Amino acid sequence: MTYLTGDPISADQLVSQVSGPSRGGIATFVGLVRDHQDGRGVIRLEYHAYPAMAELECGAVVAEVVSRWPVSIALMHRTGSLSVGDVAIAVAAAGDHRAECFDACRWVVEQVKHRIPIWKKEFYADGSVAWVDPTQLATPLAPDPLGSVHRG
Amino acid sequence: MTYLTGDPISADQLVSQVSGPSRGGIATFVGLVRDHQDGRGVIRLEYHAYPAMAELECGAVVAEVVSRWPVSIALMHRTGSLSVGDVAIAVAAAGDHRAECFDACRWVVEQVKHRIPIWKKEFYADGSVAWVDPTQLATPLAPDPLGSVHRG
Amino acid sequence: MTAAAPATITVRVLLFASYADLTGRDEVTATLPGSARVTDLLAWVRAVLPEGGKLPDRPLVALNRTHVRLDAVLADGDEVALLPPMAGG
Amino acid sequence: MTAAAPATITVRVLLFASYADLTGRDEVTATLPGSARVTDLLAWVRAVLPEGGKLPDRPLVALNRTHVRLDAVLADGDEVALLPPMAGG
Repeated sequence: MTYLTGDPISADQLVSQVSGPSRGGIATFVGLVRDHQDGRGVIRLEYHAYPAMAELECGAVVAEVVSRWPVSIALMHRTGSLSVGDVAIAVAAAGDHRAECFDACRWVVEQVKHRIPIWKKEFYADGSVAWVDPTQLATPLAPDPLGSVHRG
Repeated sequence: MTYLTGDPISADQLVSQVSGPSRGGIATFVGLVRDHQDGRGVIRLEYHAYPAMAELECGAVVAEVVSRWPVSIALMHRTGSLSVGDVAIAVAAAGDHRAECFDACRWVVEQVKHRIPIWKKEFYADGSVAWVDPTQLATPLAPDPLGSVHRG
Repeated sequence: MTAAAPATITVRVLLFASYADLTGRDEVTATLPGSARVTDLLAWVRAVLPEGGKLPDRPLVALNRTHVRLDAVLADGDEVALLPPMAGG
Repeated sequence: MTAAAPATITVRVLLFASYADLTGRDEVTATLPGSARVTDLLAWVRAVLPEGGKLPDRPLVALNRTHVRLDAVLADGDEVALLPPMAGG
């Protein structure tokens, strides 16, 4: 299974992956690139990943969620350069009942945010750039000091 | 605004209704016709509504949810005859943060289930038919006593 | 604001889903005393409609598309809906 | 199961995101004493890489794609990744 992609993510495709005649509901979450963050204009993002480990950890998250809830799960995370409005992450959870769909979908989104080795670089309208650090406020760097490097 | 439809529901269309460059996430729920209920095979469903009141109540639910959470909401409920796999209800909630998207989406789904004057008639594989009564176990009727009547 | 109640009122009664199946009717017109309440209408429905006596004693009722208590007073031209337990979604 | 530690080991060090920007490197090879632990590798990185001293004292570390404690013992051929705070989704 591949959970990371450099191509645009279709939420529909994830939904169709988990659909089936025995499923009563599908909860979906799509995370989008916003045009603002902490009051600053955002032009675009880059998601960098440690791909080999990120795939393993996504697989572990999916294995854990299906052991905790009776659901089918589809998960995709985008990497590379994204524009405002692009889908960064999509999760679909299909189950018999809505409660387990919502709970499982939300749990996967939370896990991905904190556990998968993926990093987000924000490019602001004022020309500055910062790596997002959820453990503290975003640290602004000088305007794009390294250009548009792609690593990992 | 129209919240009821006799035509197939596209979850994508609801998502596009609530999308926008300032939105960081969209939580969606799609309720589907399952092929089983309480251990019995289900062939199809009919949703009957009190349309004028159902539209008013859906509008009230949407007005209330946007007053409680900073979200945009799209809601559609199908009426008429549905087959297994068809979308019965779709809700999309777009917001800045995932928590409010999930909470608002789930709240709308719960409200619709308990508050909107819509009723569900299940047609079982064994030829029997029952109106779903969430306040008790489904009451089986004689095999399709009234044929495929459509009211209201 | 209230004038004297008329001698009789006519209300439109809507029945849905299992209530419609039970009575074989999805709509009926009732003529009632001028000061009738929802409870009076329910008694009429139970007495007049086939199998009406099998309707619940205290169903959900909407008056002109709004949920009301069973002691709500009716007026001429009202639309009264008898609502089985809802099952949307 | 354990043979005597070799005199030296070579490990592949991966740096990501802000750590890569800081040091200007996303990959480097380190040669360390045979019984080296992650903490020894971190000391090496801080001493050798440009701006390495600005890395956190106790970063998240993955050894062969699995999270480990900083006292984990390294082996020849290991892949050690220094992980900034994650920010997926």
